[in-house]
This record gives sequence, structure tokens and C-alpha cells, in this order.
Amino acid sequence: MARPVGIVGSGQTHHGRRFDLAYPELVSEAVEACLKNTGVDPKDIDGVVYGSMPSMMEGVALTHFYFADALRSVGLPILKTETCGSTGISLAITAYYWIASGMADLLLVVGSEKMNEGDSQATMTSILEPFYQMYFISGAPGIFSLQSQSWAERFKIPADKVREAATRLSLDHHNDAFDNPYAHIKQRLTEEQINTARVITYPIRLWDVCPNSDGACAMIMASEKMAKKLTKKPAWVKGIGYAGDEYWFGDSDKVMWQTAIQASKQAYAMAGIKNPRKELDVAEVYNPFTYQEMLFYECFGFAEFGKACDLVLKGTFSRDGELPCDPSGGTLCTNPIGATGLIRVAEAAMQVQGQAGDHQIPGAKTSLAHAMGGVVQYNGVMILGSEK
Amino acid sequence: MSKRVGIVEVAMLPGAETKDYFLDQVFRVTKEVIDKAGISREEIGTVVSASTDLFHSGQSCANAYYWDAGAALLKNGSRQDGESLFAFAYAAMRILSGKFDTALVLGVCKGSENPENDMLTHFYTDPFYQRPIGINETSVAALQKRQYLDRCKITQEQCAKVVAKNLGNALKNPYAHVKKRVSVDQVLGSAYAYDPLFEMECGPKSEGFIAMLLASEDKAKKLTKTPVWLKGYGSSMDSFYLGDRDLLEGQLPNAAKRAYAMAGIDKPLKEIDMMELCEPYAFQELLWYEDLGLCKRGEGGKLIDKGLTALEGKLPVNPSGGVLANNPYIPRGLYRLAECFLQIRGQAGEHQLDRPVKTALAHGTHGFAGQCHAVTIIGV
Amino acid sequence: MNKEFKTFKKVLELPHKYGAGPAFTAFYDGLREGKIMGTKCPECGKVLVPGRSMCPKCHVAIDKWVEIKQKGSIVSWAQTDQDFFGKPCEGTYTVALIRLDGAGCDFLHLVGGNLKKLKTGAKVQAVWNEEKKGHMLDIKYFELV
Amino acid sequence: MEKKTECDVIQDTLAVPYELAYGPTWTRFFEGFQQEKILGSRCQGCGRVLVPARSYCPRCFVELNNFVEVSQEGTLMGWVLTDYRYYGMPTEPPFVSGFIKLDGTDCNFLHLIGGIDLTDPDEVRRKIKTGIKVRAVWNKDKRGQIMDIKYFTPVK
Repeated sequence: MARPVGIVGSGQTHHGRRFDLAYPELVSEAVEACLKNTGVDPKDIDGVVYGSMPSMMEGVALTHFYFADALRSVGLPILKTETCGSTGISLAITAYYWIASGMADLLLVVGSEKMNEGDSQATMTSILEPFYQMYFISGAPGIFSLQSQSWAERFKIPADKVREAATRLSLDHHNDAFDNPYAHIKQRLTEEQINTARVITYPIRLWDVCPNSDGACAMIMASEKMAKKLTKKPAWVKGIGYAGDEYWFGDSDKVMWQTAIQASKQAYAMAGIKNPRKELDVAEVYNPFTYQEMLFYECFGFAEFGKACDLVLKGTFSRDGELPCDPSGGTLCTNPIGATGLIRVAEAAMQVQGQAGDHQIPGAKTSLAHAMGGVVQYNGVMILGSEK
Repeated sequence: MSKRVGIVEVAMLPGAETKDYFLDQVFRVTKEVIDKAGISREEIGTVVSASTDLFHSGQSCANAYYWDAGAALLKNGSRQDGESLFAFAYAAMRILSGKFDTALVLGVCKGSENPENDMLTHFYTDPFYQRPIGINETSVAALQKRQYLDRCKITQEQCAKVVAKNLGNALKNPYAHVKKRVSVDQVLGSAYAYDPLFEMECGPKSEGFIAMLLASEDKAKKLTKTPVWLKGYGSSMDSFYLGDRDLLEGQLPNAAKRAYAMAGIDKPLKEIDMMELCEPYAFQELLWYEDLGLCKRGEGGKLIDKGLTALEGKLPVNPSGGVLANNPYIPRGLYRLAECFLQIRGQAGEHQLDRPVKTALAHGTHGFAGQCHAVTIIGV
Repeated sequence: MNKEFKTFKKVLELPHKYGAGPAFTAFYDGLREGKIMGTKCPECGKVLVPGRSMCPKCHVAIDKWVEIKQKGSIVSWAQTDQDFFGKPCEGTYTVALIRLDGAGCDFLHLVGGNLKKLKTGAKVQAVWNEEKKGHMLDIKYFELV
Repeated sequence: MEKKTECDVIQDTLAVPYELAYGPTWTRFFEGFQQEKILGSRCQGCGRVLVPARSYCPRCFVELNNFVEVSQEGTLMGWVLTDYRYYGMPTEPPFVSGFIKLDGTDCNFLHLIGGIDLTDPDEVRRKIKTGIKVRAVWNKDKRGQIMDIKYFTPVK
């Protein structure tokens, strides 16, 4: 059996357009906030795990060098984990295995991105090789639009119904973001505004899509002994799942998406969860696009295949619903990519620690965090619990 | 929790630049290690790779590209950016956690497709202060060497001896990229890359594709009669701005201290049988001797003068020819470890050392003047 | 593999806008006025140049700016006549770590002018361009005194 | 010194050149293009026909070294209309990317859908629907690259 691993606490930057700080200063803002929130003595830290999405976005190669001081990693061992969009959750997973191996007791985990400094569309396109795929996948909106349309088509869901459910999600998340002090987009919207907003790639409209955010998230993870010393209420890592499929987009089914299904099943099995909708109290699903969010609900077993729209419209995933999803406003309202997955974990941890403030789901004991990355390729899932 | 992690098998491609397709090369080396170990792709527990985005690959999210070619399809895998010994360490951690029985470690870098290393390392700089000054890894190495010559009274001849030794060793290594015998005089007669650093003191730009299979203690014993065990690991990071650092008092002693403590080593010179050091610039090998505790500060030159680190010396260093002979930027740390593994196994071929190797040390470094170091100790 | 296969040449062009943040903005403002500005850490008292928003050792926020002397001595230097990517000047390129008088760290810049007596430990002083744009190279180079 | 509320921004474009190797499989695939052929590979393990041609099957993890010509007609499995410019775009927008299951193959092939007026999104939605049959249209001038196929066009 692996050693238990707990999350002590975290710190985030105020996400948004942050030209008020140079990049290392932004990283520092999250690190210092985390140390302050957790009361950890930096001298006790055994190592640092850092990652961002791709170096291209930063215009600096191998950014762990650049941020070495801001990360407080000087003189410490470091691991630099990068798995594209899923980097954030992969960082938490890295720290989990590092501590579970017995090679560390207390780790600082940091993810960051300054999306507004680079050209995010160009970055997305540079993920694709120039022999074949690069020409046909017009950045993230293009690929997600393709995926969502295939999903609606597969289960014969009428376009109006999908639109209505997507609008509901957009409305809910944008409202939720007002209760999250760190969220980027804080915009009161009406159904009318969402439904008639500019089309990005049909059927995806402006408010169905996440923003480009600058931001960072830092988290302290610890062995059982250390976690108990540092906090009365750690969030324990109960389950982990991660999977990736083929690079060539056309090689695998992205609707009944095997990596999303498998990652969640692995995590549920490790955590002993049989009925996720009943047993989970809250989920932080990586939702850069409203349409895709529903596909995840189905792959994760929150809804039967083809039925997510119905449950969304019933309010199952709203703040007061059976399984509240993304009460933080989610990725839809805040997306500094390299930090995004880690923010999901940090938010899911705060929920089971009862420290989520205005967006706390009362009595939450078990939560799920998720991130996605690659050419619609990777899914990572982490289950957290208030009990070990 | 697994008590130990064993290296079961390794496969790698030579460093010479080819016009082969990147994914074909990843597949070939992965398939080879799996076949050698006699297992199926399905049996592999996890895959941890090392590569880098964009700058040393021309592609963002490079690991997405080679995910399936690297046997990771539908596996719980991950990737380390920049340093391949990080990937090794992370894979070992995954096994030690008790969650996986086997782990595949990959290191990939297609140097032939990239512009010169100096162009890419120029982008390690911050855009505000160090980039406008135009530095890159080689010019910073020259700054480091100047201090080494000035402060420690190391001579140019001593640095050149490292080149002659390592390239001499590489002649018999089938995986080496640069194969030519050079004399100390030839090195000293070559042009300066940046005064005081000679061009012939700099590593080449090579390709690297390497796959290594790790397993838990029980599984390793089932898969091979001769597993080689992980004994110690340590890494350490230095400050970013060059002006904030003392380029001669870096972080390698810290990384080594951690690895030695884990391996229970007090006297490295006595207890370690061979070393593979990462010396993209020849003089650094001498500096690393000192940092690793083989001698006092400033005495690295004496070690090479005495021939202590030659093939037939007391502690051979870089029998493979080191990074001067083969420099696939990202996987070069893993190539060091692979050489240690083969030497311990007695499978190094023509350049097999003429005495038993029981404990070996592999070192990786990346960043300006060794901003980050990783040290791995393996043994029987 | 003897057959030579063709290759695909591509140039990745990456547009960037780098936010300089408060510390570099203040440092550049200093350059615009012909001053080299550093900061003094309230905890360890170390003077760092360029100035920082946070001490890399003590991790405390710094906002005490001090003007740094424009003279110092060469700690290390490297030199080439060749062209290379990112070269900021014509002809001989000499990059150096310079310990400015009173500073607690080395300053990275170019050395230029008459280089005959160039050696480690040599005294240097800043030479400025007439037009100052708030850029590292507003200091043209450091020349031997 | 006075604290500024506005910080400096440095603008810069990095241009980094790469030279990527096609290797034997892409070379053969694009040689096929020059003869107006689309080549795939059949995996001897799972029996799937994969297109573009491959040197290995990602699922069975066996080496593939056969080339089979596949049909130039197929079924549209998904599509997206892009009406913005971006780095690396194949042609001036608007354009439609499609996910095409070529007859007899076991994966989806990505390419453009064209040959119809793309300026009116509603018109596009009436003509391009998931499930319709499409056929490859070739450029006259072939350079041995993916855009030698001009696009796939709906079959009447």
C-alpha cells in the first residue's frame, strides 16, 4: 500500500490580464499566498514540482530556470512536469507519487501561465505537426466544436436542446464566478446574451468559451504525519486516474471517450467509489467549453450517455443540485492553462476542507478534480476526501 | 511499497543525425526495449518520458505527439520537461509508491531537426535583462571557465585533456556521435567558441532516442537475472540570474550529497567504480569532479593529469565518451545512466571496462553553467 | 538507412508581449535617466542590481531603490569575433560579469572600447548611448578605466 | 522613485527555424499523392486499415510495412466551420475542416470540405451535414504534401 498523501492548502493569484507583474512575480504571488495560507515554514519543504503548458506561450525555454527563485526552489530538488492542458493535475499527481514513494514529506506544487503574453492560437496550432493535422484543426475552438458536434449527432440530441443546456451551464458558471475572489471573468449575463453572442466556431458562441488568463496556483502536499502536523483538516488524495490516447485525432472515438472514461474509472476504483453521482459531493470538471463539459459528465458516469443535457436542465449540476460542478466558475471563467488543472485540485481540496468561502458546498466530504490536455488526448482525475 | 527499483533493460539509438521520421525512431527504440525484456506493451504499468516543448523539438506539447509511439496508449503516464534523469526519478517514484510494477522511461530529442543549441539556449534568458546582452549556454560556459582558470589555476591543457580522453573513449562506443581521435594540441589549436573556451571543447548537437524499463524488486527479479538497482538519487536547483550566482560554487555538491546519503556512500572515490558525467563543455568535467567530492576545489586538473579518470584509471569517467561525443540535449542524462547500466551488466561491448563495475554514478545537468543538476547512483 | 528522405522546413514565429512588471519598469526608468538602479533588501541588506521586487534569498518584498555606482571591476568575461544568434553588437563581442562598486551581486553586460588591457579584475565604467529608450543597451557597454 | 501604475511591455517576435524529416512512411504516402492515390496501412494484428499510412499500429504496437490504396470517397463524421485567421491556417477563412471516414478504413481522415459556397453559415449548414458522402478533389499542381488534395466535396 502507498503512503497516504494529503493536501494542506493552496494559494492563487488574482487571475486575469496581469501586465502589472513580470512573470516570475506572478508565480511568486501564488507561492507566497500559499505559504501564508498554510503557515508552512519554507525550510521544511523537501522539493518543488513545477509546470506550465508549453514553453512557447512564455517565450522563454525551460521556465523552471527562470522561476527558480520565485518558486523558492534554490537548493532543492525539483521536478518539471508538463502534459499540455492537463499539466495542472499532472503536477498534483507528480507530488502524490513523490510523497507516496517515501522520497519526500512536504512538497510545494506550482502551476502557472501567462496567456496574454503569447499568441495562444499560434501555440495551439504548434501542438500539431506540419505534415498533416496542423492545417485542419483551428486551435482549441475548432477541435472542441468538432467533438461536440459529433457527440450531439451520435445521441441525436436536437440542436436547440444542446444550446439550451449549454446556455444554462454558461449562466450558472458565470454567476458562480462572482463568489470566487480569484476568478477572471466576472460578468452578469442573460440567456439572451449568451444565445445571441458572436459565433466562434459553430455552434460554439463567445460565452461558451473560456478566456485567456494570466495566473498561477501553488499548493502544499504532504505525507500523513506532516499533513496532520500542519492542519487539522487535510484533504486526502483518495483516487488517481490518468490516460491518453492516440496523437492522430481520427484514430479514436472522442465521444464515448476512452481516456476520460478510463481515467475516472481508475480513480473511482482506487477511492472505492461505485456511484459517482451519489458518492461525490462536488466536482471541479475542466470545462473550457460548455458543450464539452456535458460530454465529460457522461464519460465520468455523472449522467448516462446522451442524457447530460436533461440533467443539466434539471439543475443536477448546479450549486444546489445533486452533484454541484465547478462552483468556482470553473475553467470557463478562468483559464491560465498550466495552472488550471492545479486550480481544479486546489478548489476540490478547499471544498472537502470546508474552506471554499462563498462558493463552499455545505458538508462536502468527497470531491473530484479533472483536467484535459493534448490534441484532445489526455484526461486526469483526482478524488479527494475529508476522511483518510 | 516496493523496497527497491531495478533497471531491467535499455535500448537506444546512436547520436548521429538522420533523416528518419521522429515517431518511427520513438517506436523503434520503445519496441526494442519491450522485446528485449520479453513483455508485451499491455504489461507496462506506466510511461514517463523526457522531452522539451518547442525549443528543442519545434513543437508544443511534444509528448502528445509521441504518446502512442512511446507505448503509452491508455496508460497513466507523464512527462518531464528538460532533464531526462528527472523522468527516471519520477518513474522510480511511481514504482516505489507501490502503484506500478513496471515503468518505461523514455528520452527523446531529434537534434537534427533543431537549429543550433546556442540559438535555443539563448531563449533560456529572461526577455528583460539577460536576453538583450545576447548570452547563450556556450558564452556562459566561457564565463564559468574563465573563473575556473583564474580562481582555481586550472590550465587550458588540463581542460583539453578531457576532450582527448573522452573522444578517445568514444571510438569504441557504437552509440557515440563524434568519432575522431584528437590530441591535446589539436584542441588547444582550435578556434575559440568564446575566449577562453575552445570550439573543440564543446559538445555536438546530436539525436537521442532512449528507452529504459524499470521494475519493482519482485518484478525485476522475474524479468531478468541481472537487474541493476537504483541506490541513490538527488537533484538541486540554482538561482536564475548569473550575477546572483557564484558560477564555481553551484548546486552539484547539494545534489550529490542527497544521492550519496540515499546510497550510503561516504567516500565516492573508493566506493564508486565508474562515473558518467554530463560535460557539454570539457572543463566542466573537472569542476564536476570537485563538486562530486572526488578531490578538493581546484584539484580537478590534477585528477586528469594523474590519469585517475582514464579508462584504465582508478575511477574511469565517461568511458562512453560522454556528452562531448554525443549530445542529445534532453536525453543525455539518460544516456549517461544507460552506459552505467551496461558497464555494470558487462554488456558495454568493446569499451567494457577491464574490471568489474558494481556501483556507478550518472550525472545530468541542464541550464546555464549547470543551473540544475541531477545525480543517480545504481549498482548490483 | 541509406536512403535520404526529404525534409520539411518550417519557421515558428512566435509573437510575444512580455510584461516587465514593477521592478524592471523602475529599472528601465532609471536607464532612461542615465542611472543604474538597484534595490536593497530590508532583511539581509544586500544590494541587488538590476533591482528586484523580491529578495531571491529572503523572499521579502523590496521597494527601497538605490542608485548604483557606474564603476566596478570585471569578475569574468568571454569574447568572440564571430556572429551568432542574438548578438547585440557589431564586431568583437565581449560579455562580462561586473561587480559594480557597492553591489552585492554581479551585473551582466558588455565590455567595449579599447580592450587591450582587458583582464579579470580590471576596472570598468559605464558608457551610455546618447538616446535612451529604457532598454538594457541604453548602456552601450562598460569601458576599461 | 515614484511607483508607476503602468508597467512596461516588451514586444518581440521569436522566429525559430526547424527542418523536419519525413522519413520513409510519409515519403511513400506523399508519393502516392502525386499519383492521386491515398495510401493507408493494414495492421496484421487488429486488421484495421489506418490512414494516413503508418509505420506502426498504436494499439497492437507492431511494425507495419504495407501500403494499401484506400477509397477516395467516404462519409463525413464531423465538421467545423472556421471563420477567423490564425497561425498555420490552410487557406483564407471561411473554411470547413472535416472528419472523413474513407470507405473501407477504420479511422477518420482529416481534411477540408469544399466545392460549395462557404460565405453564408446557414447555407453551409444546409449543405454540409454529418453523414453525407464526400469525395476527394485534387489540385493539378502536386507538391507531395497534404494540400495536394484540394478538399473533399459532397457527392450528389
